[in-house]
Amino acid sequence: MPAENGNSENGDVGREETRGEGTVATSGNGLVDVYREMVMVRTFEEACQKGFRSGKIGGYLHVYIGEEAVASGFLSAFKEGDRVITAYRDHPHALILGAEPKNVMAELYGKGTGLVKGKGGSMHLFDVENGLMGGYGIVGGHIPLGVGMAYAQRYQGSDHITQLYLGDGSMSNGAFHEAANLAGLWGKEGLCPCLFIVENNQYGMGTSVERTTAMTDLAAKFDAYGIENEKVDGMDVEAVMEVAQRAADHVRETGKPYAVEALTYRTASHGAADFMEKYRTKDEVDEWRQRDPIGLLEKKLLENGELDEEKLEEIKGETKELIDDAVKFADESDQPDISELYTDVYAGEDEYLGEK
Amino acid sequence: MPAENGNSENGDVGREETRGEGTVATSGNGLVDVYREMVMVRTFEEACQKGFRSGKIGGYLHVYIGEEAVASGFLSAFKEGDRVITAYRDHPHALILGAEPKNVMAELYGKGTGLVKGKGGSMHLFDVENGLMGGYGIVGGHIPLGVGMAYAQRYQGSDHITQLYLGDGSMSNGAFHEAANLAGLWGKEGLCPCLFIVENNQYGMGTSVERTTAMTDLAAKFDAYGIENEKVDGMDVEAVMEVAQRAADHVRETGKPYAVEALTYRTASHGAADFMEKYRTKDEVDEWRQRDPIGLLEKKLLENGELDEEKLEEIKGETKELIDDAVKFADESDQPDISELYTDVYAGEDEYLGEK
Amino acid sequence: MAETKTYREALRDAMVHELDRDESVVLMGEDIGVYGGTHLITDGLYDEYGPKRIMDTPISEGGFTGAAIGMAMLGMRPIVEMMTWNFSFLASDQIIQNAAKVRYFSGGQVEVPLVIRGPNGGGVQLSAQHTHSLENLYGHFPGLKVVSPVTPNDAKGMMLTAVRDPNPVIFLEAGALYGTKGEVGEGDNAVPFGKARIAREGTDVTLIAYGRQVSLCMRAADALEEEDGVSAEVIDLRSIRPFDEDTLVKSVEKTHRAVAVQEQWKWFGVASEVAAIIQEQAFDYLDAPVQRVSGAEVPAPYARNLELAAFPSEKMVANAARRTLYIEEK
Amino acid sequence: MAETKTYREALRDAMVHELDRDESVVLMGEDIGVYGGTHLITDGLYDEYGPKRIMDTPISEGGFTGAAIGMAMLGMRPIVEMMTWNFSFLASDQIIQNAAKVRYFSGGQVEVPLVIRGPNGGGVQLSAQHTHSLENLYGHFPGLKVVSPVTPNDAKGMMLTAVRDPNPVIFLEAGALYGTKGEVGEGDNAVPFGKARIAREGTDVTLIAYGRQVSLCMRAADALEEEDGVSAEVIDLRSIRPFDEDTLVKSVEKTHRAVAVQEQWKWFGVASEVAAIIQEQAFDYLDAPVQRVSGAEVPAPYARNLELAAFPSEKMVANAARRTLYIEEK
Ligand SMILES: Cc1ncc(C[n+]2csc(CCOP(=O)(O)OP(=O)(O)O)c2C)c(N)n1
Ligand SMILES: Cc1ncc(C[n+]2csc(CCOP(=O)(O)OP(=O)(O)O)c2C)c(N)n1
Ligand SMILES: [Mg+2]
Ligand SMILES: [Mg+2]
Repeated sequence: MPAENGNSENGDVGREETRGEGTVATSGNGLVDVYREMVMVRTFEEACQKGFRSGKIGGYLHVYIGEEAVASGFLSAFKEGDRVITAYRDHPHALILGAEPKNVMAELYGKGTGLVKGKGGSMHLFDVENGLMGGYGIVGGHIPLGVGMAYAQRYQGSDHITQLYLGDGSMSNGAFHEAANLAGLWGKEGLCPCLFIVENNQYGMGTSVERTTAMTDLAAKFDAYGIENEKVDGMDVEAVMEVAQRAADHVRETGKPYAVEALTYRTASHGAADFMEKYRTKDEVDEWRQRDPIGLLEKKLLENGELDEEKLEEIKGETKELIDDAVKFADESDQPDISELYTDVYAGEDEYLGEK
Repeated sequence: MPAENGNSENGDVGREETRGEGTVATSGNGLVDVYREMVMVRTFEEACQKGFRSGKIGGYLHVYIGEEAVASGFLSAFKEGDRVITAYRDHPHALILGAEPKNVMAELYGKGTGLVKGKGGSMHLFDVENGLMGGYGIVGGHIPLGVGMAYAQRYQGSDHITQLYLGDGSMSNGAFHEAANLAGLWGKEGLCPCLFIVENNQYGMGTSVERTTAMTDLAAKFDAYGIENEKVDGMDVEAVMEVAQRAADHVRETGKPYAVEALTYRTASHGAADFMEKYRTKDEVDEWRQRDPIGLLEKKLLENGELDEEKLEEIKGETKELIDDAVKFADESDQPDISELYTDVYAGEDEYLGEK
Repeated sequence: MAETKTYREALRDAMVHELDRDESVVLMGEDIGVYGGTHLITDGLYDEYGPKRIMDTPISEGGFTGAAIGMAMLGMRPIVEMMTWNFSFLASDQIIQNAAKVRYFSGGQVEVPLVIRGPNGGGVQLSAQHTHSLENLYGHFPGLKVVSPVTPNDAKGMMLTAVRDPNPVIFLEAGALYGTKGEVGEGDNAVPFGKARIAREGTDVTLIAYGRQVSLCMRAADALEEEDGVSAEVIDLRSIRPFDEDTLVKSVEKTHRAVAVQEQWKWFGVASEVAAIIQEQAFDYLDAPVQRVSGAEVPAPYARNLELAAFPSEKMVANAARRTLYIEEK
Repeated sequence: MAETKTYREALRDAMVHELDRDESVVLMGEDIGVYGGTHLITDGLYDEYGPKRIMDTPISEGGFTGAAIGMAMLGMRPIVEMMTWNFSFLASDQIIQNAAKVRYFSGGQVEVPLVIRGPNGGGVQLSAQHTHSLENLYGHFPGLKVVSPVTPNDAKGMMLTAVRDPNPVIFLEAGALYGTKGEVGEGDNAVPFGKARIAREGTDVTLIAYGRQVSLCMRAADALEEEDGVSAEVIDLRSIRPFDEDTLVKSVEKTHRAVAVQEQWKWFGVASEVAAIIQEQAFDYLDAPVQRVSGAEVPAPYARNLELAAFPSEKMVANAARRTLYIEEK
């Protein structure tokens, strides 16, 4: 079985222990590096919005603006061989795990140099070599997959874990219920090292959590499956990193699932095409902007002296350059060759079963 | 809209206030009447088992033996205009609500005189006139329907409620999760008078609750939806009647859902065709037989003098006769006319769209 | 009287008409209320009719579709928005096992006056999970009615019919065409189910489609006329179940040749059914095999060039017609 | 070497063969372990292979099918039992949206070596919710393979092939035939997908079916021979996707007549596809329209007499053949 399938034993695919070598933004785990990473994600997302508005990016586009501390914080606990799975708001996960911004951007531009050859677009980033088992477009639909992956990790005798990201809105869906129940059950035997990470940005499209369920404590919903859980302030990346490390260690050690609800906020619109935001007030958004995770971290780093204005400008400059390059690369890349239409439908001898 | 559709205003279909007039077993609500009812159900179920073994009954057959106190207890709180919906273990609900045993038996025998004209069989009893909105064969699949019915009851301005029966096994299913969440949500506005009744007979086919979920407190699972809940000893019909009345009143008054987990036990096999019972010991079954709900009630009635041996024999005799008649009626009835194959596919002008 | 309206407005008009006419009509779905509807079809209705009639639901397609079935069984007439039909697999158990069958297995004791509507088909780079044409899937099941209007007039008229039908109706909208305009009859212009529409008369070959592919066929017909002097008749099926066999057969008796076009995949699709029916009922009239034009046998790709290549094109349709006429393809 | 075995034993043999051969193979499903399997196919395996490989699941078809997809994406080879295919609507989102497509939308980065198996079709009075033939439904989607063996030998041989296939395989068993016997090749008798089986040779008309209807066609062929002196060829499709067009077309080039038989409903079914293919590829050979025989357009009824009338009968098949031969129906 080819290594690219992530099917090699124990998921070992020969990468170095550090994440994302080679991208300027992800070369370490100190707070300044995390800051750099979050700025990189933000800059990337803003470039996406521009690309969408100018018609370079098609389909649906969902950005992570405002929520950066969640993915950044949790992925600080990622170890080689671990797996990550998420929904369609998946750019940060790909980038932080080490995908090159230019390949991610090329994917969004629908180019052959894209992360998945231009076949999936924004919602379907995969980078199996770096641990990303995909972005998925059906709300809740990826949750069972992640639970199964966690089972496989133990079945195959590894001590890897799966980080499974899900939205507040997805928790109304039956797929969440069934999968969480399986995770709890398999966890009893130490066979489900799955870390559930609820990206509670308080809305599923335009529907607030309060209008979605009569019981709004999302962490506590995991009680129904015998899964231990807690909450964290998803705007405070240090807090997220602390719980992430602790939770990941616990899951790795016990083979039992664990859930963390990270309270966060999407300051961008749900999808890039949404212009009206009748469902929330400008005031509410502004209020949350005060707690912007990048702003909070920046303030802290400036205060404690880890950063100064100069260094800050340097980081922003480097990041901008990186993303500008990515955009340029994406723009200049070719569309996939038309023959790609017919590849990857099936694995094995016949990739395509049909007339061309 | 025809009255038979249960679609007439407020569900008033012109029945008298008492349940099940005309069947010997269901003419009142005193404990002796409840006893009579439970004996009738048991006798009916035993006759079904015989009918199945002799090949008169086909398809799947699921009997309620051991669980009689649950349906009997809860349906004692049924009021005219209320609705009842359940899964495939539905004979007692039909009988207690007032369907004639002979029509129920004829349904099981696949006859044109059956409760649903021989079209549905054991799993699909309907008696809309008496409030029974069906038995359903897909585990969990009826739960959303019941929640919707409860909404309709309030939307249409009535104070009726829906009794929604579900099995322990069905709670693993996404349909349960989604529907319970809707019920909790709509209940916030007083728009979902749905009484959830968990018939926890401790197994879904051969899988015990412990092997189904890491969190085995089934009542508490409703916490995740903001639905108040409690448990009751499902073998003690008096206890069930007490909670049933209280819960039904509460639901009726508030328009909010409520859930009761009734702990019970199926002493019969899951389906009539199951002969091996590897999943449980004979000892376990025997132990639960000690707490047979009919036995318990009989003992109490004999002790407190409401019944004596003579009266007891009389009840059993009358019941036997009733069920014998039902079997005879079923046996002697004709199969549905072949033209029935093509009716009831569609409502309205064309009942059937196809070649014959 | 008729007015020029968009497909979107036409749908909305029909729903408003029925909301006003019948108190038992309610709308349900994800983000149809406060948010205004993902496709803006229900925008403003929440303010007008309130939360009891314009019901925002959690993301639980199976749950709320099932609840709508229960409501319908008690005499309400819910119109459920499937935000896109791609999500309907999650509700397929409720639709197929309950809505379609409960009347039958209750021996006729209940009916389910329910509409489930939403955009069907692809074309805007939504890629594999968000691009499906499900007319054959739902069209297979007795107990359901399935329609697929393409003109704004039919969108309105068939929606009126759908809401009044005492059966569950799968209403497949041409999502890519919400913004297109057409003449729409005013007031109560209900369009019956089970009648195909002859979108263009012709004598040499019959092009058969529904939904967005009807426009494709119209363009192909123009090309055939201009480039080959061929007169193509275009039939818009509109109604998938019940299905209008007669209009098809009559047309082929006249033209002797047919091309069936669909966006969906070839195997077990509507075009296969069209071919089967025509060969069965117009066997002696056929001068060439019925040709089928379908989407490529791949999950929908994202990249624009691949997506375009994955769907039927005007050229493919025109060439299929040429094959039936034994003239050279272009 | 061959032994006489039941369909049930043949399936079990294949799974045991693969469990022994490959550690990454696991079985999952409701009550397949401690309970012994509703259809007794997996009886005893729990004791032999233990709970990590023979996994009893809660009643959550979507959840455990999805989990199996995740396992497969990491290199395990799960065989999921769908207790009956009737419950698979609940898993259809996982099957269609994830299993079938994830390889494509990941740009080929993963594969999904997964088998989903269970009984398909009706015939034992299980009524509307428990009687479906879903070969057209799953057969429509690129990314899936779909097979429907009817002989015990094919049941085993195709199961071996299914487990080894790096793609998701929908394995539709002839549930009503679990107890029927036949010769089964010993050891590794893998049967390839995509090849139809000529179940009976003949010269006058081709009867095409799969699953339980193959037996029906065999009996109809006998009747045609005896009563009409007609020699019918019977083709067992076995593989629905990929589909063997060649065998069909060759047979019709010889017989000039064809009948397609299915238990499923007519609209958009396998028989429509068969008719479409034959008229397309053997147009000049056909002496009569391809006839289709399907189930009645009703949800399956419970009563025995109604159920029998709802399914194709030997007589219907023979009469359809007679129609293709322009001889009188009986
Ligand atoms: C099953 C399904 N239903 C509906 C949608 C449309 N949809 C896309 S995103 C979304 C909101 C999801 O909210 P949440 O899970 O909170 O994630 P967020 O977008 O907030 O990150 C909806 C309803 C979908 N993709 N899948
Ligand atoms: C969705 C679905 N999966 C599986 C089945 C097969 N099945 C029928 S009954 C049953 C057990 C249900 O258990 P529970 O809900 O506890 O009800 P009980 O039979 O104990 O009354 C199963 C698995 C089914 N009918 N529907
Ligand atoms: Mg959210
Ligand atoms: Mg149970």
